[in-house]
Order: sequence, then structure tokens, then C-alpha cells
Amino acid sequence: MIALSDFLILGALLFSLSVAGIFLNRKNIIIILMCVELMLLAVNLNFVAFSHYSGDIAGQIFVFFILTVAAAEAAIGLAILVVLFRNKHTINVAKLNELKG
Amino acid sequence: MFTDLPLLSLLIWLPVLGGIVVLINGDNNPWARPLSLLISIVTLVLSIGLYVGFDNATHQMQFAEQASWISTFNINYALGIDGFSMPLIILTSFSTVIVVVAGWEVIKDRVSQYMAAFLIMEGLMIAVFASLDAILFYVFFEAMLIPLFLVIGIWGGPNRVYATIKFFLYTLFGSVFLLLALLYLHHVSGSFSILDFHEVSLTLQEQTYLFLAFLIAFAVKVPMWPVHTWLPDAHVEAPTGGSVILAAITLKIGGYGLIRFALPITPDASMALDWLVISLSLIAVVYIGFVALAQSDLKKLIAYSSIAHMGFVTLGLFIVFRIFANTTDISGAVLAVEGAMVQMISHGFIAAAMFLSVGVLYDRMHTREISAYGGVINTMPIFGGFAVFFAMANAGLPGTSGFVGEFMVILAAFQANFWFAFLAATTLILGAAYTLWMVKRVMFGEIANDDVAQLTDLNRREFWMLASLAIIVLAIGLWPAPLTEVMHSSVEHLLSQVSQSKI
Amino acid sequence: MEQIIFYCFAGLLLFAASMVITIRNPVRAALFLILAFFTSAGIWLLLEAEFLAMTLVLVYVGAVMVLFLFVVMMLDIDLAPLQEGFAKYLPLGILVAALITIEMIAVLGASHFGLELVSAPIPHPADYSNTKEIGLLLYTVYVYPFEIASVILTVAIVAAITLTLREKKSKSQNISEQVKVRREDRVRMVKMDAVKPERNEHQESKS
Amino acid sequence: MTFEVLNMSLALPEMFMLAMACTILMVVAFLGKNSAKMAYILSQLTLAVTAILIYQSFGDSGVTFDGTYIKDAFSDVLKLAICIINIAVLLYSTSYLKDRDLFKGEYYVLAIFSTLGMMIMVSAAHFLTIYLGLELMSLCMYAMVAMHRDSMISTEAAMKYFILGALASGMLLYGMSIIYGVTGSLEIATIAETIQAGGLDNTVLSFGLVFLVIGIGFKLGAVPFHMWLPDVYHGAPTAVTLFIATAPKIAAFAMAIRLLVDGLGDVHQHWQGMLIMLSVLSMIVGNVIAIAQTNLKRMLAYSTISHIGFILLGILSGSQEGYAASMFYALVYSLMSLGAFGMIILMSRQGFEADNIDDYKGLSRRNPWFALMMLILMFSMAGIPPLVGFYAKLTVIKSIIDINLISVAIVAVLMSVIGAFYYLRMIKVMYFDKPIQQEELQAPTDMRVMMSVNGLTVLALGIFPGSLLAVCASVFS
Amino acid sequence: MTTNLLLALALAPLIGSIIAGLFGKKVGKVWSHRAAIIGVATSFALSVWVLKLVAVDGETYNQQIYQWLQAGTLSLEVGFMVDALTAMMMVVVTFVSLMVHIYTIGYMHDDDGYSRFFSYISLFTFSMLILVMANNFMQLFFGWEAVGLVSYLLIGFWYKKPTAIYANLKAFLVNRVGDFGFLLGIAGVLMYAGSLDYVEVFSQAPSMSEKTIAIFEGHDWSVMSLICILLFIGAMGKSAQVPLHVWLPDSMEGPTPISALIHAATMVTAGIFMVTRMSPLFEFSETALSFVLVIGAITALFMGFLGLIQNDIKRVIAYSTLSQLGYMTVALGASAYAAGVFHLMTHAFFKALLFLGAGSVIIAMHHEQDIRKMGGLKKYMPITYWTALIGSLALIGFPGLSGFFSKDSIIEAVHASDIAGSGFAYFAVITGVFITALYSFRLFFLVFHGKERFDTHGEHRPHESPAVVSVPLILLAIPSVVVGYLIGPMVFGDFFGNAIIVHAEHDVLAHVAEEYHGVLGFILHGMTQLPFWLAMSGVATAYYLYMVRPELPAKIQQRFQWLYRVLDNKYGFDDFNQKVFAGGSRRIGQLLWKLGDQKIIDGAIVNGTAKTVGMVSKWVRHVQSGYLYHYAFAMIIGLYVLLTYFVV
Repeated sequence: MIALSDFLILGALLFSLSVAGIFLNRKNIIIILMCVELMLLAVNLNFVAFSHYSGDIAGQIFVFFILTVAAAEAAIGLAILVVLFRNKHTINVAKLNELKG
Repeated sequence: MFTDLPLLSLLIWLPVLGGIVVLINGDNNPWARPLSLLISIVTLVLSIGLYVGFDNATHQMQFAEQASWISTFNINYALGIDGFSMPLIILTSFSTVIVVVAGWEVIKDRVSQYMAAFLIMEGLMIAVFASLDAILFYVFFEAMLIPLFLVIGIWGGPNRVYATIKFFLYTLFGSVFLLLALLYLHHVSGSFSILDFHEVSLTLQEQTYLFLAFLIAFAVKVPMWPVHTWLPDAHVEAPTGGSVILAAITLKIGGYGLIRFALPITPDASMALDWLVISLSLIAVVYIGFVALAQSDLKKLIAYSSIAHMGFVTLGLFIVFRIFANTTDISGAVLAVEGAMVQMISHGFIAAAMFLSVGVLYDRMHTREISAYGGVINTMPIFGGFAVFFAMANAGLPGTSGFVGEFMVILAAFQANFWFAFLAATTLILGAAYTLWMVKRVMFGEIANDDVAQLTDLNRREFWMLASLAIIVLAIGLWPAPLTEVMHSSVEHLLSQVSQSKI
Repeated sequence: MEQIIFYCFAGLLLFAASMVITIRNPVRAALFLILAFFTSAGIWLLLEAEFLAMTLVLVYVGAVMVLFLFVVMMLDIDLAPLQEGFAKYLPLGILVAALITIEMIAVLGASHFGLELVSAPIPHPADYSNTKEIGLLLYTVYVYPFEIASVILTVAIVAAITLTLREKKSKSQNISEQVKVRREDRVRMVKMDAVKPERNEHQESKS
Repeated sequence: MTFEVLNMSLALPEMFMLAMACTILMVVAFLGKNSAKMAYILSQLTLAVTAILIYQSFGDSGVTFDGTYIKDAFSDVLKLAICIINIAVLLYSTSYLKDRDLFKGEYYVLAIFSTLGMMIMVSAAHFLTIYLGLELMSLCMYAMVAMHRDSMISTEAAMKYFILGALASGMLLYGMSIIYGVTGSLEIATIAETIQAGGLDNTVLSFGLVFLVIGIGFKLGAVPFHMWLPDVYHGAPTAVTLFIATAPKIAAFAMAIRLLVDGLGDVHQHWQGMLIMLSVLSMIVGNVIAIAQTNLKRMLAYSTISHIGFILLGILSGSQEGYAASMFYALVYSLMSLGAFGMIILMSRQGFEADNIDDYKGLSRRNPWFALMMLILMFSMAGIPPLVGFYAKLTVIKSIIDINLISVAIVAVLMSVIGAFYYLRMIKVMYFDKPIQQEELQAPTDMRVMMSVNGLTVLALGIFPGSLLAVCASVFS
Repeated sequence: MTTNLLLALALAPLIGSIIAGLFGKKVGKVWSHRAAIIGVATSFALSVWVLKLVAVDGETYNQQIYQWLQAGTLSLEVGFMVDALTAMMMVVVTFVSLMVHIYTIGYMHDDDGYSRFFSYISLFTFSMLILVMANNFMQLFFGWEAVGLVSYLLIGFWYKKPTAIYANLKAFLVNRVGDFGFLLGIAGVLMYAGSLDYVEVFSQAPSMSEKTIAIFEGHDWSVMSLICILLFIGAMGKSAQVPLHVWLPDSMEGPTPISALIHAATMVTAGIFMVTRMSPLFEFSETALSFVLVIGAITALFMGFLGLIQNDIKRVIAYSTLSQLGYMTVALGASAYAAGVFHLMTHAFFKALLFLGAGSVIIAMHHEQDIRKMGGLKKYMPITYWTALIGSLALIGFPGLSGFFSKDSIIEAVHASDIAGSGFAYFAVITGVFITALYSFRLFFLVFHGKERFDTHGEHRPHESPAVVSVPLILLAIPSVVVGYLIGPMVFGDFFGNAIIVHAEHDVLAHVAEEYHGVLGFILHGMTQLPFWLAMSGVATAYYLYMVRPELPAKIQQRFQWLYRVLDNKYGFDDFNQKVFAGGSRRIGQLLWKLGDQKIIDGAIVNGTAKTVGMVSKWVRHVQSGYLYHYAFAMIIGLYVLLTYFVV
């Protein structure tokens, strides 16, 4: 049998990886957007696992909505990215520092 | 006849609303000045009604008014006065008349705003003295800073920005601790009524913290050494009217606060920490006396002298514990507290007069440097007379009000400890030294330069302004009894409060 | 058996995720992300979430990741070299990430969610339909969230269009404006003196 | 499985708003370029009618949509506030948008959808509704920040906002998943019951709480999850800054109350410490950094952070009174920042952003009335009586003194003194400095009236704060 | 004696003062001086009447006029107490004042501040009356300070003169040092007697004398000694006793009439009056009496020396005043209060006479005050000459003149005293007699005899002063001669009654009185005594040095250069004060201000905090670097901290 903790640890590792991806990535924003997707994946894994182990389907419903929202989010994120690229002609994270202080 | 009217509310809101009316009428309105004068005079007359209708026999709050204000926290619009607040209210309304008159011709820029600021401030200050609800008190206590801040900042001298911000933050720094203390007291007592605070019992530790909070708040206002440095700057930069109000009223709120809050609410801590306040007061008298000697700016000198004089107020309030320890008779303690009160009132008039005198000179010469003057009395003999008179009052000459408070406090201080009296009495020498040395350098001697030679003597407005102050200073000096007898009951009540342990 | 499948998928998932965050080329990163989604879908199947596993593959891989790839391709992204100083912060970053991971594992590990504490539920009978169950709830109990989700999708469309759509101003004609044109807009009457203006006046008017 | 008839009338305001939002969307879609004015009018109408609907249904309460929607006094008051504030926001924004070629129907569509998101959050009784409401609100705001497409800083701000926002939602979701795992439910009322019943694993609960708190902290803008806030406030077009600085804070506050108090109120001691940390840091960092700012929008952003610190104070006190105080603070804060950002809009002209502090030099000579309004707002933000900002500070500090957190109270008041400095500097600039530009300020009548109403409300609420305080107190009693 | 009578007496000069001062411009010069003189004359007349009531009818008066203040059971009142001492003082004050008023008409004739001057001296008379008529310490202090104020105003009367305004500031401040002690003394009285009323306090004196106070930890001091010494410090200031004497010579910068009135006859003797008034207290403290005695003796002797080398006519007289005040103080110290007061009275007359005479000379010399530039004035101004001679003889104690009686009784009393320091005091007063004679007649000879060392041509020829000047001289000369004959009742009799209390063991006058057998006997006895011969030899020496061998003094001066320098520097008091006190306090002020206020409090603490916050702000804002990964990292750190702190 697979323990719930195994799923949760997997989710935690995935979550940590995605978080690390967000702040270790200095190259381009699009990978950061991917990391966000990864993070949501980790969350989803948690929900699904909990849902399964508690026999409550609500967790899966939640995942369904997360997936929906994630899609919408991706759309808007990419739209912003496109606009940004048009302005700056780069999506290098390190060049995104006009606002500071 | 006066007890039927909601006199205190009238005194508070008449000038505030009047100020708003003046403000709305705008600068181009020729009525701004007369209207302001009218409002301030009516307020003064009404405030005299307080004196007339005042019952000397009781320490209970009189002219009391009460209405619910913030029902959620049981915060009330509760007003009332006793022997401590009543004279200060009259002082306030009188000072405002003087200030309005003082700014009559001098202020040419944004007149209505100037007048409105002072009128609104008057209402707020009267409210501070009349509030019986802690939050109400605090609201007015702080709100008062706004017009003063603007007055100094807009009509002030070249370095006004530094001075105003310093002034504001300094006092705000002090008062936030007051707020904490009040909230804590509410936490303990379940009420925001100041009179309920008086009754609440507190441990010594609680009292100590509360007392320190009160002390920080009011010490900044008084101001006591070492939190006094805002005052000289603020005074130097303030326009004459601002200086007058600052010296005459704002400082008094510090002393009043100690009387209303620190002493009755935390008597045990006051007793335990009286050495602190007494030391600071004596430092104020001696240290600041010397510092005043070194000043080359007229206003700075007077500002420092204010600090030294206010040292007597705090000294008088806190030696009572030592007096109780030394004597069985209550008279010494009464002398001390009433001395402090008289000193406050008297300083209100004298400091106002001193600043007005400087204002008179400044309006003509546009400098406050002592070295720019010399021999002014040659060209301004009448003014010279007033200046010497007020200087003497400032130096505590008997027959002027400046003497009364100092005299009472020194007499009482001896009963606390010889050295307190000894150090306090040095003001006789130091006060005379810095004041008269200034008078010598400014007023006497040959005409120092062409500017002085072209000075013109007082005009009618200035004359009556100074004359009215001179008459009051003289009257209180010759017969302070009418002033002190309104305080007796309240003072004795206060003393019974402070002599009763709350632990 | 289940365990073996789980650990395989888990290993693959973590590998794919690591590649996503470390690889430099965004296209490859996207592909690794797709791999991650696939492996997740596999794991979800282990958890009897068939519908979600399908959705993940269809919606994510089929739609979202395609969108990603599209954008990556569309934007001509140069592969910039690593910023200087990156290595300086790297150890600190990794350290913090590692610490967080350890803490999370400590909390979520066997001591709190081990088998002895949370036993696996009895597997559903064969005629159990995950999709049906979800469907039933989705349109009854969760009708309100469902509506909101639809609004969110609408917003996403509106937002994406608003942000990215550029009308080509010069090439399209606005007929209604052309029709509405008035004489004053087109002809300007200039009143001139009959005499030739003086030279300096002329200059003034020019300036 | 039974089907009960849903009492949908409870959600009437949201439903009306959704319908209107769709209508506006249609109008925009069909009218094209000229739809803006129409969209504006319809939006205002929507908000006004919604407000009326909310007001009329005051007193009704209940849960519907199978425990995903709740209507109570708390939600009514906050939703009403959100509507009213957004009416003002849209009113202020119009001329600014016109001057910058942003006066487009889409703006209003997004604004209304975002408002809908806020209302959903406020009325959420379920983790799912909270999440969806939050996303609805946020996604619209990301897009709105980026609407000034040609502006480098706007798009940069949008990008930062989006990524950090997504990160924060991820964390929030992670926290929700853990709480779900522990309690086995997603419905807030059930969660509360489960927790009350006891026997839960406190460590894991705290673990989940950390993530929830981060999510809440991010939306509110509490340190150290505040980093987006200055950049976004600064980078976004001022009209959008105005939008995201006001009503969303109320919504975020509602989210905090729903999650922490309604859901996890019984483990109050677990999250209190976290909030103390966030609150103290917010007050310190916000106030200290604000001092060094020269850009007014940025300064106000940092001041927002410090205000958030104060709002958190009330929540962390864990008492009814504290929650009421926080609510009062949140409402008051929205009102004040509405005025402050509104003033920036008012001062701005075509091709000129009045977002540098120096742009306000000598305002009192150029327009004494506006200067007075700004003065009132600044003093109110500084917490000086008799302005309403004072009571906000008073009540939250009172609530933490009542739980004997004196040291935190001391930090709070000291920080408010430091904070007073930069507000005073604004007043100094307006009143004591000589004007650089001399020309009269001109603004449309509606904006002038709005500004006056805004400022005078701050003053009037300062003189008579009783009723609003009573409303806030009654919500939590 | 009624209250109204006393009120009229006291207020008459005040009214005159107000008329002359506030309305001087309106009523004109003539009415100014008329108003003032009428006021003072009224006072004088009433004073004489009061004296008669007291001395002949034996009435006394002690009543409250109004309550000034009340605090607890303590009542501070304004009231009058009239007994023999008061009555005598009143007469002396009003008489001298009247003379000076009249004299002023002539002396200040051309001055711009004519009305102002009258206003001041009338105000002074009022203040002095308040002082002497007080029935309590507070009112005493009122009068005390009021006369100080008028003195300040009058010394600086010519406010354009830098020396004058320097002198008046100095006078006020030095007096304030005295008042400092005085006020503390009053505070002590209040503390231990519980009242400030004379009668009340005096009745408490025996019980007070038993108390001690620990001013320094572990050292118990007698309360009475402390109080008396503190009170006497006040007297030292006002009556210019060493070391607080420094203001008096400088005060000569004021117009001569006030030198006569204030700085010779009346105000400076206030200290003597006060100590006499306090005799019920002083009697309980031998320590204080010794202190008084020694201070008085030092003043009497060493201030006399200084008179020897002064060349300014007024300064010579001023130093003689100092010296004579020393004599009076010595008398007080020896418990011979009556003798002291008696000398006060006689001195008031002859010293006022001398000053006014000097003033007359100054007018004649067109405001030249250097005696080296005078000489031979006898023939030009006979009245002045003769009156000055009377004054000088009275001063040196020539038998039969008033000074003789008073001074001799003091010397006898000191001789009889046996409290600590009386030996030194006796030596001092005996030596002083010779010195007094020497400098008095040095002055007299240099001014009135010998060569005319001034420009005698044309209009500058000196001539006798007008009647308004010379009549007061004559009127003052009369009492200078005759009042001495009152020695019987006043010194040895019971004229003062209960006003002066002397304990039996100190009662030196009773001892001296045993030898007293009438005025004539006293004179004859005096002529056989050492003081008389010392005085005569002093006169002779002066004659020899300044008339016979005028070149000799310069040689002596050369020979004793160091001594001359010490005297010329007035023992260095002025330099010391100027450097240590004036300069020192200014330097302390600068230091406290610059270092304490500006550097430490403002610089380091206030602005330091502000600066620190500003710097922190500037520094911390860089955390907001603009880089997305830093922002994310901040959030992660937050997550880490929260996790670590609250979960693990």
C-alpha cells in the first residue's frame, strides 16, 4: 500500500521544486510561468490524494476548478507576457527592474 | 444665569465655527479681521461667565455637559471644569483676542486662514481643558497640533519646515504614549471617563508604566529637559501669534495634563518617581537658565526662559510628596500646587507679552538678533517702558505675576528639601541675568544703528495690546487671591487624591 | 505493484520538474512540463481520479501547453547568458529551498500521514464512475462555483483580447466618420489683406 | 441525493451584477470603439443598483448554494462599501483614462467583473468560492494593470503582479489543501465545527495555516509578502492604482476574516503569532521605507503596507472588538486611499503624471480647497484626530491592549510617529513650499464634488465616528 | 493711628509717582515735580504725626490691609506694622526723600527725563515705605525688590551711558544674589514658623531655635543660624556688605540725588533695618551674629581703605558709605541694634547732606567729578562749603555732631561685646575711624581748599547753587548736627520698646548705658577716648598730606606701588566677578547650549534618530531591488521563517 504521506511528500517536493524554480530562474519569465503551473500541479496532487484517502469527492471538484482557473491564468499571463515583450523586446527576468526602491 | 447655558460647548464651538466662517469667506473679505476679533471677544466674554458662575466651594466638575458620542466604546462628549481648568480656559480666550489683535496689520498674506487657524485652535484648546472624557481629551489634544503646525509652517520664518516638523513629531511622539496609557486605563477600568480613571486601583508596576507614559507625553509639552529642544526652534520660526499661543497655552497643556492625569491616576508611581521629575525640573531651572544666557536670538532667549519657568510648574506639582513626608500641615503642599498653577497662568501672560514685544520689534526691523539692536528705548520710549516692565515680570519681580508662582513654589520647595529651594531660587539670579542682560543690549545704550534710529514707537493697537497684558500682570502680582481662591477646593481634592495610595 | 508504479512515476515526475526549472531552452522546458503532466496523470489514476487525469492530459497538455509552446515560438527569445552574480546567490537559494523541503517533509511525513494513521480507503466497486460522481456534484452542489469559473474563463478571454489585440488603425476606414464629415472639417477659410504685409510683420506671424 | 430549492434571492446582488457585466460586455462587443461612455454609465448604474439591492436586503442572512455562499451582516456591509468605493473609483478615473487613450469599454468590463470577484470573496462560505472569487478579482486586476499597453512600467508591473500573485495563490491553495486534508472539508462552517470538536493534528493545522496566512498576507500586502505592492502601485496607470488600492483591500480583509476567523477562529492562538510578525514587520518596513520615497504613488504604497500592519493588529487580537476594529480600519483605509489616489488623478493632466511629491509644491496657493482636502486625507492617514484615521488606529490599538500585547502596541504607536513624518512632508510641500507651476487647477465638476465629498467624509467621520464604529461592532456581535 | 492714615501716608508718593510718570508729558515739568513733592511732603507730614503718636502717645499699629493669597491654613497678607522702629524709619525716609525731591528741581533742571526722574524717586519713596511698614516677610520682600527695581531704573537713568547701564545691571544682579539668600531665608521662616507674619514668627522663635536641619547628610545645623544667615545674605546684598558690595560704587553712575537718597541714606540701609527688625530671631543665633559682626567689620575697614585713593568725588563718598554701613552691621552683630539703627539715622542725614553737597559741587563744576580738578571752592560756594564741613565732621564723629554719638556708641558696644569676632571688629572700627577722617578730609581739602585746579574763566566760573539746591543742604545740615542728642532715648532708653529684642547675655548697650550720664557727659567722655584722637589725627594727616605737602601722596603712592594697585583694583572683586561669574556663566551657558542642547540632545538624539531612520530607510529600500526573483525570495524567506518559527 502506498501511504498518504508518500503522496504528500511527492507534492511537497514538487512544490519546493516549483518554488525554487521561480526564484532561481533568472533567464526568462516563461519558465517562471511554467513553474507556476508546476506548483498548481503539486497542489492538485495534494487535493487528489486527500480526496482519495478521505473518500470525499469535493477535493477532486476543487482540482477541477483549479485546472480551469489555471488555464485562464495561463491565458492572461501569456497575454501580459506578450505585451511586455512588445515593449521591452525581451523577457529576461533580470531586465525587469525599472520599478524599484 | 450662566449655568443654564451650555457654556462650555459654546466656548468650544463658537470659535471653531466662527473660524470656519472666516475661512470660507476668503482672504479678500475685508471682514476677516473684524469678524475674528468679534468672535474672539465674544468668546472671552463668555469665558468670563465661567468665572462669574463658578462655585469656589466645591471640587466637583462644574458646568458639566454630557452626551453620548461614540456609544460603541462608551466614549462620551463629557465636559466640565474645576479650579484647574477654569483659569486656563480664560487664559486661552484672552490670549486669542491678543493674538488676533497682534496679527491685525502684520499678517498680510492669507489673513482669513491665519485668523481661522487661531480661532479654531482656541476652540480646540478650550476643549482640551474642558474634556472629561479621555478620548475626547486626546482628540482635542492632538487636533490642536494641526492649526499650530500650519500657523508656524505657513507664516513662519525661514527655517520653519525643520521647526514645524520637529515640533509636530516631537509632540506626537510624546502623545502616542498618552494614548496607550489611556487605552490601558480603559482596559483596566472599563470606562473612558477621566474621573473614573481617578478611582481605579492599580499596582505599583502598572502605575509606573502609566506614569512614565504620562510623563513622556506631558513632559514634551511642558517642555521639560531633555525633551525641550523643539520649543526654541518652534518659537524662533513661529509668527508672533504662534509664539504667543505656543508659550501661553500649549505649554500649559503639559502642566494641566500632569495635574489631571499623572498625579491623581498614578499617585504611588508619582511618589516613587518624584525624584525624576524634581531633578528634571531643577535641571530646567538651572541648566536652561545658563543656556538662555548664551542666546543671541531674542525669541530663542525667551523660549529658553519659558522652559526654565515651566520648570517651576513641574517642580511645584511634584514636591508635594516630599512636603507630605516632612510636614503634617497641608499648607505647604497647597502652596506648591497652587504655585504651579499660578506660575502657569502668569507665564501665559508674561511669555505672551514678551513674544509680542519681540514681535513689535521684529515687525519693524525684521531681525531677532540681539546684536542688531541697541538703544531702542531712545526711539521707542513707550515700548521701552513696557519692555522693561515685562522683562522685570519675567525676572520674577514682586508686584508682577511672575513673582507669585515662583515665590510660592520656592517657599514650598524649602519644605520639601533645602536644596530644591536652593536650586530653584537660582532663577532669581539667572532669570534676572538673562532677561535684563537682553534688555540692556536691546533697549539701552546709544542708538546702535540707522535702523534703530528710524524706529517708530508703538501705535495705538500695539499699545493697548501690551497695556492690557501689563495690567493683568500687575493685577495678579498685586492681588493673586482672586485667582487662587478658585483653585482651593480642587487643589485640596487633588492633594487628597495623591496622598491616598491606590495599590 | 502499485508501489513500483508510484515510485516510477514519482521519480519521473520529479526528474521532469527538475528539468523544467533548470533547463535553459524554454521549448524543452515546456516539453518536460508536458512530461510532468503525463506522469502526474498516471499518479492520479492510482488515486482513482480518472476524470481529472483525463482532464489534465486533455486540457493541460492539449490546450495550455500548446498555448505555452505557441507563445514561446512566437516570441523570438534569445537565450541570454546567466547573469553575473547568479552563482553567488545560488547556494543561499538552494539552502533555503532545501530547508523548506525538509520542514515540509517533516510535517507531511509518516509521523503525521503514515499508513498507520491514514489507511487507504477501500477501492470503489467496478461500476463506480468517477466522472459521473463529479458531474453530479458539479451541476448541483457546486453550481455557484461552476458559474464563477465560467465567468473567470470569460474574463480570461476578454483580458487576453484586450491586451493583445491591436487594431490596425491606418488601414481600416471608418465609414460612419467619413459620412458624418462636415464642411468645416475640411475647408479652412483664411482671410487675407490685399496689401502685402511688411517684412517684419511677416516674420512675427511666422514666429 | 436530494435537490433542494436554492434560495437564490440571497445572492441577488451578485446575480444582478453578473447579468449587468454580461450586458456591458455585449455592449462593448457590439458598439466597439465608441462603447466606453456607454460602458461607463452602465457600470455606474450597475454599481449603484447593486448597492441599493444590498442595502435593501440588509438584515437577511443565510447560507445558500449548498454552503458555498453566505450572506450575513458582515458581507452586506463590506459589499456595500465595495460598491460605493468603486463608484467613486470609476468617477475619479474617467478623465484620467480619457487623457491617456485608456477610455475603453473593456476597462469597465474588467472593473465590474473584478468587483464581482470581490463580492464573491466577501460572501464566500467555502474554500472554493474564496479561491474563485480571489482569482476572478485578481485576473481582472492583472489585466487592468497591463492595460496601458505601451507603457514600459505598467507592463512590467503587471508581469510582476501576475507572477507573484500566482505564486501566492499557489501557496494559498497549498494551505487550503492541507486544511482540507486535516479537517476533511472545504466548507468553512464545517471546518470550524471540526476544529471545535477537537482531536486534530495541530502541527499540520499550523502548517496549513502558514500557507493560508501567506496567501492572505500577499493579498493584503503584508511584509514580507508585500514586494509586489510598491511596484504595482507605482507602475499601474493611476486610475488602476486607485482601483486596486481601495476595494480589493476590503475584499482581502474579508478573505482574512472568512478563513482565519470564521474557519479557524478556534485555533486563534496558532495564527496570532504569525500575524504579529507580519503586522510588526509591515508597520516597520512600510513606514521606514516610505520616508525615502519621492514618488507619491510609491510613498502611498508603502504607507498602505504600514496600514495593513495596523489592520492585522485588529485581526490578531482574536476578539470580536478587534475584528470590528480591523473592519473599521479597512473601510477607513479604503476611503482615505481613495481620496489620496483620487488627488493624484485630479492633479494629473494629459501627458503629465502628478505622481512626484514635488508636483504638489504650493498646492495651497494654486487651489486651497484641494489642498485642504489633501491635508485632511494626509492627517487622517497619519492618524491625527479629529480625522477618521485616528479612530481606526485607536480602535485597533485598543484591541491589542485589551489582550495585553503592550509591546506590539508600543511598536505600533512609534511607527505611527515615524509615519507621520512623510505625511507631514506632503503637507509641508503643499502648504509651505512655493509653487512651481502657477496655473489654476482645473478638473471636471463631478471630480471636484467627489473630492470634496471624499475629504469631508473623512472629516465628518472623524467628528462623528460613532455610527460607523457601531456598524462594525454590530457585524461581529 | 488708623489704617486710612497709614494708607494715605504710603500711597501719597505712589500717586505722585503715577502722575509724574504716566502723565508727565501731559501735565508738564512743573506739575510733575509739584505732584511728586506734594505726595512726599504729605507722607513726611503724616510720618511725623505717626512718630508723634508712637513716641509720645505710645501707640502701635499692626493690621492687615488685604489678603494677598491663601494656601491651606497659610494666609499671606499685605498689612502695616508701625512701631518705634518703623516710625523712625518713615520719618528719615520721607524727610531725606523730600529734601532730595526739592534738590532735584535744581539738579535735574535741564534733563530730558525730568518727570521720569520724579516719578522714580516718588516710586522709590513708596517702595521704601512699604518695606519699612511691612508687618510680614512677604511684604518686606515686596518692598525689598521694589526698591531694588527703582535703584536699577535710577542707576540706569541715563540709559545712553554704557557705564550706567552696565552699573545698573550689575547692581540688580548682585542684589539678586542677596535676594536669593533672603528668599531662602523667608522660605525657611515659613517652614519652621508656619507663618510669615512678624508677630507670629517672632513668637515662634524660641521653639524654632531648638530645631536642627541636616542640609548635608549627617551634619545637623541649627535652623535659626541657617535662617538668620540666609536672611543676612539678603541684607548683605542690599546693604552692600563684602563681598556683595561691588555694585554700590558703580551705582554712582546714577544722578547724584539718587546717590544721596537711595545709595546712601535709605535703600542701602534697608538691610540694617531688616536685621534690626529680625532681632528676635538673630538673638537666638550667636553664629549668625558673629557672621554679621565679622562681615560688617571687614566692610567697615577695608572699604574705608578704598576711599583713600578714589578721585571721583562721589566714589569717595560711596566708599565712605560702604564703610559706614559696615559700622552699622558691626553694631547689629554686637547685638547693639539700637546703636546700629541710630547710626543709620544719623548717617542718613549727614551722608545725604554730603552727597547733595557733592552734587552741588558737581553742578558748579559743570559735571566734573574728579577732585583733582577742583580746589578752593570755599569762596565760590559758601553754603555748600559749610554744610559739607558739617557733614564731614559728623561723618568722622566730631564730638557734638550726630555722627559722633552714633559711632561712639557702636565702638563702645563692640568693645563691650564678647561674641566671637568682636576683637577683630573692635580693631576694625577703631582703625576705621582714622581712615574715615583721613579720606573725608582729603576730599574736603581737595575740593574746597587749596589751589583752584580748574578753568576759572568766563561763564565757567563756579558759583553757588540755586535755592532749591542749597535749602535742602541747610535743612539736612540741621539734623546732622542735632539728632545725635536723641542718643539717650534711642540708644540707651526704651524708645524702641518691643521693636528690638535683645537677650540679656548680648545686651552690650545696657553695659555701655551704665557709663552713660547724659549727652554732655558722653561728649566729654568721648573726647578723652581713642576714637576722637584717631579722628583728629586723621584730619591732621589729611591736612598735612594734601594742604602742606601736596607732592607727598604721589611719592607714597610710588613707594607702595603694590598696595596702591591692590586698592586701585578694589581688591580684585570686580575683576573676579567679571571673569568668574559673568564670564563663567556665559561660558557655561554656551557650553550647555552648544554641547548639551545642540550636540547631544538635538544632534545625537533627536536629529540623530531622524537621520538614522532616514539612513535605514535609504538602505532598506534597496531590498526592493526591482528583481522578481528577489521578491519571490522574500516571500520564500517569509515562508521559511513562519514555518520554522510556528510549526517545527
